[in-house]
Amino acid sequence: MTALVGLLVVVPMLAAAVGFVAGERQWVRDILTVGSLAGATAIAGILLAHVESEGTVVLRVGDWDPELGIVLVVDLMAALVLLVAMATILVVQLFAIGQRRTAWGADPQLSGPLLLVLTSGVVLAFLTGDLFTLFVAFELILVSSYVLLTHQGRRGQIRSGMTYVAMNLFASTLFLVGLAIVYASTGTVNLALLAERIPELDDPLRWGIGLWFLVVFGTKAAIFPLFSWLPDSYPTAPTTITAVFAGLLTKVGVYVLIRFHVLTGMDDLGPLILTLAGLTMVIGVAGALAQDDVKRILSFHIISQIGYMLMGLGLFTLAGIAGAIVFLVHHIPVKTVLFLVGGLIEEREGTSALDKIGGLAQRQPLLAVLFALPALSLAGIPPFSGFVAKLALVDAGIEKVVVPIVVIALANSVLTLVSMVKIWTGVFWGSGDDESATPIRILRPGHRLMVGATAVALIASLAIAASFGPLWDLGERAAADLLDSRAYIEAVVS
Amino acid sequence: MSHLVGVVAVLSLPNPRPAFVVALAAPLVSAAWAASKLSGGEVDTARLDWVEGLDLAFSFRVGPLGALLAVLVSGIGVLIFVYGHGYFGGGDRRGFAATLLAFSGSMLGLVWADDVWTLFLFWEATSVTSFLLVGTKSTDSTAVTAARRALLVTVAGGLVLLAGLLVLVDVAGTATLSEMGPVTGDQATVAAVLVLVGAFTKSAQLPFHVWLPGAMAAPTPVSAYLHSATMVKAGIVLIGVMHPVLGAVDIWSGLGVTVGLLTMFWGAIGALRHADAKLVLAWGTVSQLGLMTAMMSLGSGKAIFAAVSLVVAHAVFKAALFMAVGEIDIRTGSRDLRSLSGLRASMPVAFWVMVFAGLSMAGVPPLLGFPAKEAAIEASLNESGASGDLILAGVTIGSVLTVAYTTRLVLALFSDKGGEPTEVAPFRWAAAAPSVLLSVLGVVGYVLAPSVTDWVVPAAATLETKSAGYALLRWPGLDSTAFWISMGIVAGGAIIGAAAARHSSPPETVGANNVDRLVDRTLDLAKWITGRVQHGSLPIYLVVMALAASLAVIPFLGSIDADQLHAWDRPLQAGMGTTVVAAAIAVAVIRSRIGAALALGVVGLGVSALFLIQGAPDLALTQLLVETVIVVGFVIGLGGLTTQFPANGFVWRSVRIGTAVLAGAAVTAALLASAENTPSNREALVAVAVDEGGGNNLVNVILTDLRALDTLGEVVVLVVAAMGVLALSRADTARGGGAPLSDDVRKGRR
Amino acid sequence: MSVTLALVVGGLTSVGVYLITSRSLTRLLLGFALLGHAAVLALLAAGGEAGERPISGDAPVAELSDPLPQAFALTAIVISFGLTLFLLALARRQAQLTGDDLVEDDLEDRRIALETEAEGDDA
Amino acid sequence: MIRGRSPVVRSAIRAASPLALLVAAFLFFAGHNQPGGGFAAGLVIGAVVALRTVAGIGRPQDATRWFAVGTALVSVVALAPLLGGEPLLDQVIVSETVPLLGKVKSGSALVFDAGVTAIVVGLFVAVFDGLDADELGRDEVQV
Repeated sequence: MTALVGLLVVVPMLAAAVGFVAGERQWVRDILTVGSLAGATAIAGILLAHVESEGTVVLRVGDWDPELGIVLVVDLMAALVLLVAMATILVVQLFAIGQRRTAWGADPQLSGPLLLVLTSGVVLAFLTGDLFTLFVAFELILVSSYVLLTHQGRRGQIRSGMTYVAMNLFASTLFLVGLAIVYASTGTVNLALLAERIPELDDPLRWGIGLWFLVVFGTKAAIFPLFSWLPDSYPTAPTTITAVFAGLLTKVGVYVLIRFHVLTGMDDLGPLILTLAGLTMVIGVAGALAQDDVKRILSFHIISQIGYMLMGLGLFTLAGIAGAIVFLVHHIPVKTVLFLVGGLIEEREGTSALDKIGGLAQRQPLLAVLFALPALSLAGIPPFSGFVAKLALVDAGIEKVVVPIVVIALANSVLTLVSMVKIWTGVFWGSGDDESATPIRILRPGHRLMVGATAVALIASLAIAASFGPLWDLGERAAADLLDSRAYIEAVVS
Repeated sequence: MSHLVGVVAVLSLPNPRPAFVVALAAPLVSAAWAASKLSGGEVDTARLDWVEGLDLAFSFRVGPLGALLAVLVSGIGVLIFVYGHGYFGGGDRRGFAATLLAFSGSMLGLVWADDVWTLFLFWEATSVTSFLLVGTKSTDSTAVTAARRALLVTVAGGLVLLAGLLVLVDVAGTATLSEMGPVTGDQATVAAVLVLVGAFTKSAQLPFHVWLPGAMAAPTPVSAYLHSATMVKAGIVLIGVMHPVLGAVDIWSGLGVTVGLLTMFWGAIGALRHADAKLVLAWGTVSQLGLMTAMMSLGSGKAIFAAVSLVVAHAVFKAALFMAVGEIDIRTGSRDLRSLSGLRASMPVAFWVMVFAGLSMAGVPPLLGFPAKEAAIEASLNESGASGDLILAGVTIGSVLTVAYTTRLVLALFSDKGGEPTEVAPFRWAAAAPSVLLSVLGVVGYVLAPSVTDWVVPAAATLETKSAGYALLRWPGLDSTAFWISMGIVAGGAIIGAAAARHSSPPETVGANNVDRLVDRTLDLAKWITGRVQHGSLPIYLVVMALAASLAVIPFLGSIDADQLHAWDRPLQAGMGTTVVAAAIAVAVIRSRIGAALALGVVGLGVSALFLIQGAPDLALTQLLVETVIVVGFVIGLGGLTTQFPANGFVWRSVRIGTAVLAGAAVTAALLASAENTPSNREALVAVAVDEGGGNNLVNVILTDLRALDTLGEVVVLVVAAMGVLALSRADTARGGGAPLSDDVRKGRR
Repeated sequence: MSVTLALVVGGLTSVGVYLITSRSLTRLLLGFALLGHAAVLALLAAGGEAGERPISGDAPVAELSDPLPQAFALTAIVISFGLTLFLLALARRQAQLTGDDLVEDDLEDRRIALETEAEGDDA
Repeated sequence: MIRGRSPVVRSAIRAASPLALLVAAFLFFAGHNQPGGGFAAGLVIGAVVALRTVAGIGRPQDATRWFAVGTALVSVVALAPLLGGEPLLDQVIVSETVPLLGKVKSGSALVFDAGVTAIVVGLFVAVFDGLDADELGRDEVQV
């Protein structure tokens, strides 16, 4: 099992390197990217099955004692999120192959390998049991996304890329200072040891560490008021890149936020986190309502939805954290599908501005379905996964009797729906600027692959809805493991 | 289930023509099945667990009530599909037929649900499918706005309902309806109010009725279906199924009856004023729903019985009325009461349908509406005390107005206005037959009232056992108070209706506008908030971030321990530290790019020196090399730019300086607070480094062995950064062109 | 913990934050370079008191400086080195496109903000 | 600046090259016992390669080649232990005594370090290639 974990981290990097030097031989890159991503998905599946039955897998890199070396830890939460993440990236890569060499696609020579580097960063961030390795993982993710965002060198991309780079670089600096604080006060950066030592620190110091990392991880997760980089940078990037970013990157932030704060017992920060969760929801959805462009609306929705996961964390109860985990799992494919549909719209109509498109429901009924189902899921309409995930969180909120956040969470659903209706009426109903002039592009051979990939992602998200029973059980077990840090510590140290 | 198959079948039809015929099969099957269960039979249940951990399940239970409602939903559904075939005449309607079918399936699910979550699921499903149906004419902005309004009101109500259900499940301890016992108490009251509000939104009760008239923008088959047997009845059904659980809560019947009667009155007034026949019917529906809501929440045995009877009667006559008006619409191109003329001669079938169905709505024998209305009046008579009198008065006035608007509608629609009679398109069987059938059913239902009773009573009894003894009476007898009240209502209503036939003053659609305005306001507010929060200006974002980080440090202040601190490790450190900070300030102050870059180099040198002092020669060496490269890169890379940095305004500069000082202080405080260093195990490290790492330079052993994974990541970061530099330098300049920033945007700059 | 080091870190952070909130990309870059120094020094300070260079055999183990934060710092230096070079390329690209190195505002954000500002004036 | 390609500068660079390479080699091998190591060595070699390229000595190099070699080396070191059933990055050590440098570790850590060096050199090639690719255009270069 540990060999598989090792492969999972290193193989994407190796494949990326080969991809960089493959030059014009695009087929090499395709085989490499799809192959290694498919492999990663398979490994993630095996790991999940294994962890589910046998318990946490721990890899001591280089066979060093955890006090000295780095450990990679696959617990239930990691395995669960890992599988969804890998499958999502795979689907997006297939979409990207279909979209190759269009105005809306990324440069295939770079994007494939970069996506792999991003993948290895994501894997590392999910699995690492070491705070400094987490920093490295973040840097892997960030540097590959910086380049993915800006490599075409368009003006808008440079502008928004600058925002993205600057804010995240600042967060990285804060991360390093945070590491210094943690190391100075505990003498280690190993998460398991931290889970042991941080709770023993004086309250002020502990709170300070908790808040500091809330800022650091919160920037990655795009919570209020640190989200500004997201809606500026996402819409300008090529579709496939945005789809991965939207589906995955902020979730990495949320994931580590949950992991770190729950393991180190920061429950007294709960009220603050709940407040931030409420603000994140409201501001995010307000932003979505204010926008007039499909991709921008969707971008703001990411923020709003992050609020829900934060809400689960802020409750610091078993139900709340389980809710946050399943919400995370549900949200990755849903958001990805929506952005891919946004890409398809842009591809077909030449723009994603609402006032320039119209009547797509008639011309592209399949696209309408591909959009409608995840949109309903996002708005929390049953029987889609979003409904159950939200229900779980609201239920957890009621259980702990935190009325304001429950009210906000419910009201937010309506507003989410309003903005989805805005897209629906703008894009799929009505008529465009001038219907006869709307460019309907000639179907390229890759189009089928793009639609297919989107459909697969949608089916995956529907499958998540259908199998929510087992998923919830897993989520609950994962949350229980997280809340009871002794299990984690024991798995790593002994 | 058959509906799901139906949806798929319709969508996959190769040829659009028979869409409606195929779609019809599904409701036909379910109607037949439900009909077989009408006269008793076993209660059917089905359950499929979904998320056991959250007590979510698909659970159905088809008892007498479920069967009765299913017969209505599916039976009228069949007729609607026949009617739709005639109404549209042709064209590809597969999508429409499928949506209608999905809607009808959702409605069945709703009436059969035995689990609050299943109920909620189908509740929302009807909202969503009806949105699609109302917006069928998707290029018509009125239809789109109306669809949006309907969706928002019903979904917002749905979420209120969701909150109510969550509380209810908490109190009742189960999500299964048939297992819930009566609940009372504060929490139950909260649940009751929330559930009622949810029901009001769906059943178009004041003040949520605003979506319903607008929904008339839908094609008539949709209106006929949504507003007779289905959508709007969902709220009534909800109140019904919740009666055994929440009926004992004090506020339940008071709130329901008050809102119901007010709605009945207000809806009737609306119906009297409109000139569009379809809108008259729509407002009439609002009014009728008010009566049903009042009866259902009144909760006595007789009232529940009356409510169920009204549901049945209303479904039959209202569908017929809509279909007839729709037929007039498609054959004349108008629904305006003021302009249509001579239809009595040219459209006799529609005329008679309207007369019969109208009489049923007015509650005149020998039609099914009569005994149902009688039951309602009797139920009101049964109530005692002042509230009973009020209820009776309300029902009476409402009923008078009902008769009045019905009379007005029929008279005005079919009167000769002088001048040329309206031109009429050819007769279509499929468009007329269903309405004829339904209006005949009104008579048959009256004649067979005892049989109807046999179906209604068990259904009502599942909600309230006391409903068991009642019956629909064809002829209550001359000694019945209710009968005379009824007759008075008819007479009074007829007079008012006849008088009003020539007048119409369409009211402003105030309510509807309010919803739209609310939406617009929300959008404006959202824009405002977004404008404030998302300036689009990077420096502001960074200031916010720095401030957030500074705030995070506040707790640290409490844990600075002077004993852990010392001024400097070595005196040289102080000197070098001062140099570094001074050079850093120089970087900020020097206004030439090259000068600043050189100052940065000095900072780098100083930092290297600090490393050396601290005992970190590897760091010092690396830092030195890196710093050189960066300074050179700086000069080559940006040397071509104008030498001076732009200045900026005083205020913004002050903000920056303030933030900077705060951030610096924060970081210092955080470091000082975390000073209680737990000793790391240097001994163990040294031991393994030499024995297993094979080197004496501990830093290097850590980098290449102990923490080689970090180094691996680090070099990949380098590779990617380099690829980025290459890609950017090779990016085609022509592609990146774009208009310069417009002036107004420039003004927003800081 | 050496107060001097903490103060140097604070000072570098201050100047760094001041610079990164500037509109000039060059200054943004300079700011991040300074912040990088600050972070690395912070890591070093976290290792405790100064000591002999961490080479086994040079001095008794207790007198060596803590090598682990140094390894962290080294990795951090290298990473921020790579990113600084990338930022440099970004700034250069920006200069190519616009002729200056000023950070631009997001047009769509400004549009929405300006719309509401105009409305706010009416109200 | 360097663009000037004056003969003096060129000869200076030519002369300095072998010396710098020697320094790099020392840093590389000394790294395990003394300050230095793969990264520092890479910086020095990289600086030489970059300078030569910019000054017009020798053909411009392809950065991706360096990356390929470097990543391949580090990945092999990382993955090889998996074949033997050992954990990721478990390393093999052989120490030998070499004149001038004293005890030198060889084995997988050395290979790993070599990979790091190659990548750093590649970085230099790429960056100087990139930043030097074209001048900023309109404005005069002002130094």
